[in-house]
Amino acid sequence: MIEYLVFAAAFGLLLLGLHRKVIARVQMRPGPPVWQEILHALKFSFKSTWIPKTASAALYVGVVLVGIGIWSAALFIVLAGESILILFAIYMLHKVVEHGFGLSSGSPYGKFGGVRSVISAASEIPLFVTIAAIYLFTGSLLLRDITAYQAVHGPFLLIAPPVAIAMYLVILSKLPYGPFSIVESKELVSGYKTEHFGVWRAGISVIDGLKTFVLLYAFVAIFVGAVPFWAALVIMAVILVSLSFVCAITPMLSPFDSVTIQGLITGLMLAYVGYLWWVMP
Amino acid sequence: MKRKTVSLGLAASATVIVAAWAALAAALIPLWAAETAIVIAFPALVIFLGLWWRAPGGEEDIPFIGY
Amino acid sequence: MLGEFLHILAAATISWILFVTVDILFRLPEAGGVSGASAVARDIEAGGGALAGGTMMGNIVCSPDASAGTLLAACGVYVAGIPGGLAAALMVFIGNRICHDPGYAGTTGAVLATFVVYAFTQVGFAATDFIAGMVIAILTIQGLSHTHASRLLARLWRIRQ
Amino acid sequence: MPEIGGSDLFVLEFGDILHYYSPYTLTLFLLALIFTGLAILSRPEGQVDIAFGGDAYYAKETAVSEMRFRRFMTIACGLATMGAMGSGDIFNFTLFASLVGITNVGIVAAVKSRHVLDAAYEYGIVAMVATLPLFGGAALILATTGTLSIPALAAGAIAVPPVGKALLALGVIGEGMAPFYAAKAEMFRAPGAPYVIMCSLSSLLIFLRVVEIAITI
Amino acid sequence: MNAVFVLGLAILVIGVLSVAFVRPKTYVARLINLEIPAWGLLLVMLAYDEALALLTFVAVTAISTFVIVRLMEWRDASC
Amino acid sequence: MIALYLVAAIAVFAAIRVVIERNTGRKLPYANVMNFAVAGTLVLLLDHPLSLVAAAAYFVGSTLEANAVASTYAGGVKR
Amino acid sequence: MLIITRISRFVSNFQNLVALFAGACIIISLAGILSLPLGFEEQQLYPKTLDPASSLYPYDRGGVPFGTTEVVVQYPENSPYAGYVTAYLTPLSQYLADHTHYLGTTIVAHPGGIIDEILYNTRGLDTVVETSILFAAFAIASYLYRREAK
Amino acid sequence: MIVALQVAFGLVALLGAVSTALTRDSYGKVISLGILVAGIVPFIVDRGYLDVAITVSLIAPVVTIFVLMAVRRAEA
Amino acid sequence: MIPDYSIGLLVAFASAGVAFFALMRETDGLHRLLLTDLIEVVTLAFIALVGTDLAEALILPGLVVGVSELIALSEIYRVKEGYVRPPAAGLRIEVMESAPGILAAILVVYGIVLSGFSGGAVAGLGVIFYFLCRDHSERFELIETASGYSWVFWIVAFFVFMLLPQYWFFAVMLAGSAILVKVLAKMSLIGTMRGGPNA
Repeated sequence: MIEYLVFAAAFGLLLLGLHRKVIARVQMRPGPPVWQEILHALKFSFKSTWIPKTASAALYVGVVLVGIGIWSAALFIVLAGESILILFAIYMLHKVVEHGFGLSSGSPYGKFGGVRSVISAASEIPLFVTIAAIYLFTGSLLLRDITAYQAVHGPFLLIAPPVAIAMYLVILSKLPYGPFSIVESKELVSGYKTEHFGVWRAGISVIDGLKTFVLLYAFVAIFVGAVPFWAALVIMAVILVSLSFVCAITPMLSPFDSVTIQGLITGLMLAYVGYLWWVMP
Repeated sequence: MKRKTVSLGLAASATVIVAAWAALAAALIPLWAAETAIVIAFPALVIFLGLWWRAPGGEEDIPFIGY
Repeated sequence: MLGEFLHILAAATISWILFVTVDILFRLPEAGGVSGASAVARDIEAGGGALAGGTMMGNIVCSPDASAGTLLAACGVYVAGIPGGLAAALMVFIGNRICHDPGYAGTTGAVLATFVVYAFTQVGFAATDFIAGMVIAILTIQGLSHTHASRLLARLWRIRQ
Repeated sequence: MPEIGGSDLFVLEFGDILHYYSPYTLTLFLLALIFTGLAILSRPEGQVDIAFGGDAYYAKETAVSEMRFRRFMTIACGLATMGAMGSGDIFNFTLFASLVGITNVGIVAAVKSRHVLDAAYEYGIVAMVATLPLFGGAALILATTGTLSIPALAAGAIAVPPVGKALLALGVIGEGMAPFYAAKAEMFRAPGAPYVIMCSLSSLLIFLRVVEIAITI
Repeated sequence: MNAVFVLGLAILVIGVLSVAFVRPKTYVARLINLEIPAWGLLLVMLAYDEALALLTFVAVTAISTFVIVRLMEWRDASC
Repeated sequence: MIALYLVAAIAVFAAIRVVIERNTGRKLPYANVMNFAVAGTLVLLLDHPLSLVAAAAYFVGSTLEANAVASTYAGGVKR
Repeated sequence: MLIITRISRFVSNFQNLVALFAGACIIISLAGILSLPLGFEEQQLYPKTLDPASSLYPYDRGGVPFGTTEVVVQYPENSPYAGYVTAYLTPLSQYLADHTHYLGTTIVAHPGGIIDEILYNTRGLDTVVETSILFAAFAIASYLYRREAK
Repeated sequence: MIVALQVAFGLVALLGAVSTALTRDSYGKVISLGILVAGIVPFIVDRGYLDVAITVSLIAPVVTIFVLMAVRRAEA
Repeated sequence: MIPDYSIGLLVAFASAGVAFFALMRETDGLHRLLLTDLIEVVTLAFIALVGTDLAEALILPGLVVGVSELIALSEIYRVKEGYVRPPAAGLRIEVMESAPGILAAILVVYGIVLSGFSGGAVAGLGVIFYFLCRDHSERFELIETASGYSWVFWIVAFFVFMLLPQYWFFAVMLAGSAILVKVLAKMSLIGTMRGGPNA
């Protein structure tokens, strides 16, 4: 159990390091080493730690714990093949955790990061379109049923490509340096993470690692189906590299433009699901 | 927080995780119970571990408000 | 059919006489009981009517007076005989208090009308005739022509004075 | 009943109204519980503002009476959210959603800032207007199927009109403003993180729950 | 399909239209027009014999009218 | 029966007169006639002691309404 | 890109929020009209039977006081005493019921009618939530009012 | 109720509703509202809900007085 | 029944559409508040169309939700617009001196007989009407406390129903009277929230 968690966190951080490296290479920079993110996590955990004077202490500490807790739970859910609805619920609730990070310290930068994270809630809506479309095909939302369906009918990636694109975009909006990453844009210092330093920041790193791992793994499980574990890891890395390419070549959007584009994508997806619902027996 | 509290917390969370792991291996408790225990204990473990080996804490300060 | 019509017309005449008499005896045309009555009187006068008659009409609008007493007494007699009429009188009394009316025209009218209506029911009239009759009677005062009705009432008021 | 959130763990009975918890709703319930606990435990932060034209800064203080009132509203909101997570009856769910809406307004209405109050008012109008789709949807479902119980609707081969579902979803969106966060973002500028965060959490949670309901029935 | 029901729906529609497109566009006019759909709804409830709901509805409508009037009073006092 | 029809006819007539009259002060007497007619109808429709109470309540209520309208129209009590 | 920017500007102003929501509601209303006619399910919970001759009209649902009454509820096994409240009349309401014919609403509104049965017993949680809403709304109003008054 | 009476009072109620909607003067609106109520009360009585009719006809003037407060303010 | 329901639904949807259209075009705050009140009416029409006893029991919560949100929003609007000066005594007409006592007494007595929500609303209206016309110097907190306790009583009654159903009679009486007091108190408080001596 615990070994899965540690592995997932470490591998997720490694993927994030890869992400930075690929972006740097695309942009003709040398970039940091691939394990830079793991080093970061360790470095922060050695640093001196306290709680800011103005912070709302319980919330300030609590969100870190909650953040690690929900993503650990998400990992177990994916591994056990439980309902993807729970997974997506946790994904949406991550928003609230980000918000808690931003607001609890009293820092103006953190606050703006938190507010932006709230504005970008539109990015989650494509998820529900994904859910609805999958439900139309399988009649179940349990991950093991979805895997079983794919074992019979082939991967969803080929059955319903637009749905896969929707989820791809959702993952994209969660990655740093992407077009929709308005919460972490550099005019806000480090966005909602600004005031969480030391051990707290190490906790955030664990969260990020787990989150990246879980989302990519879920993508593989939902759209590719049952593959050996090593193959899943390879596919995840490939997907991540493709995401990094997108991040590297697109500009960051302004907050409300990002919301609008995500809303439009949702509308398109909704139309697609409506079409599916119409043609399905 | 005092060093002792941190050590205790670290020990407690580690114990919970190990106990859950062992009990699951011995089939004493169902999978979901072990998972719940670990989900609760793991965040505490991460934070306490960091606090346990960290450098001494600094003075309380106001947030960062600009360069 | 025709007989009922005649009954209703007769009842209308009787109620008309009854309530106009009581109202004039209780000095309704003299002054508006509330400011609203005066306002109605003013508007009727502006439309070509007489002030005293307008005042009385305003008072009828603003508070249950003898006409209302007659109507409700007829209703009371219709549903429950003499006790019904007296109950109606009580309700008119309460109505008067609610409407800030200092006088007792309505109550008196109701008590009188109870006995009148009851007496007429003994000689072949139905109480319903009086209900319809009272509505016709009030129609002639308030509903056909304000100008003429108010002048008529003013003339009657002058006789009383 | 399609088990989209996993199989039922346990059922609470209140007469005709059931409360049931599947792994999915239980997860949501626990999160609401955790954040309500955090709101009870923590004191509001002092928001740091920079005074223009210098290096000075000041921290906004939240008055004690205001803090207590908002904490009360937050707890009420948390309880309402927890209720909505488990509710097995559509009308009951809509009532919980309305309670979430009104407490959300309450959490920010105590702030003495014109800007925040403006946003709270706009949001309050939407929350109030959203009772039409909510109750209308519930009534439509009741009329066309003859029952309000979610398990009963999910079990039988009863056709729930899509309009009813759409109304329900739209109503919850209005109460919680999950996708249109513009007004809420304004509300979140208010100080008092533990309380404000509950606005966000509760609306997300009821939205997640209505998705489950709409798929199940 | 009885008369009360039809009448109620007709008055409801008239009322909704009159509130939505109120002339003259003042608060008072809108407030008074607001009563029309309320009475229409009352007739609809009457058609379904929902007497108790009807009774409560009348009382609550009066209270909400009062709430708005009170708000308008404060507004006039301060402007 | 004739009484009922007659009263109802008078109610309609009075209602029309109220609507076409333009002056507020002169509207009220017509409305008064209508109230008389409706109060009479209530009793004639349902022969029961309680309908007397209903008629009285309706009549007193509408008179109070007319009184309030007229007094407000007059500008209230002069002090 | 221009259209996106314009939409963003519209959405970002929270004054437009009500309009946005109202627009969505109009669309759903149109969808509702297009989906007509919708069938009315005859098998309803708590159906009505009207008996104009009863002194409890329109709320006479039969049954004996302190005995059971047939009430169609969703989960009869959860409310073993369903139907007791329906038949029950307090002394005052019993008196009114014996002596008058047209006070059905008043009598049944007095504790112990079918509506009380639904509101308090079988669907009691609705009432709890609903009073909580009133309570919360009132807390907001009175807090704001008293803060101003100070 | 007899059809003729239904028509008559329905007409009164509709007349009241339409004239409330179209009248521009506030006092006229309030009086028209009275016509609307006058048209509706007979329907309630006809169904046999006398207690409801009593309460409704007592509450109606209360509403009117509330409205008149606003009317008075608006014109003053 | 079937055509009835569909026609009613058509009217209700159309009304909703019209009301929302007006709301969409409206920008003024107070007008918006008035339109939300209109939308509440349309909401209730949806529920009323079901026409069973259950529908009737659902109308009552719908009503209370509407009016309570209206109260809260109107207060927020007042504070947001900064209307802080309490209004002077409003309407000065004769009936305001005579009517309230009697009418309020009738309404309150009738409300107590009715009990439950309906009774609370009717009696509350009576009390509001009384406070509106008279000077009032009662204790604000006292009424709030009474309402709070009656709320607790009602919750107790609810749990009696659920846990000890054999005492249902006691619970019915407790619930009916507690709700009465609660709604009455809340509504009458609105009447006192007009500024003035006890503000």
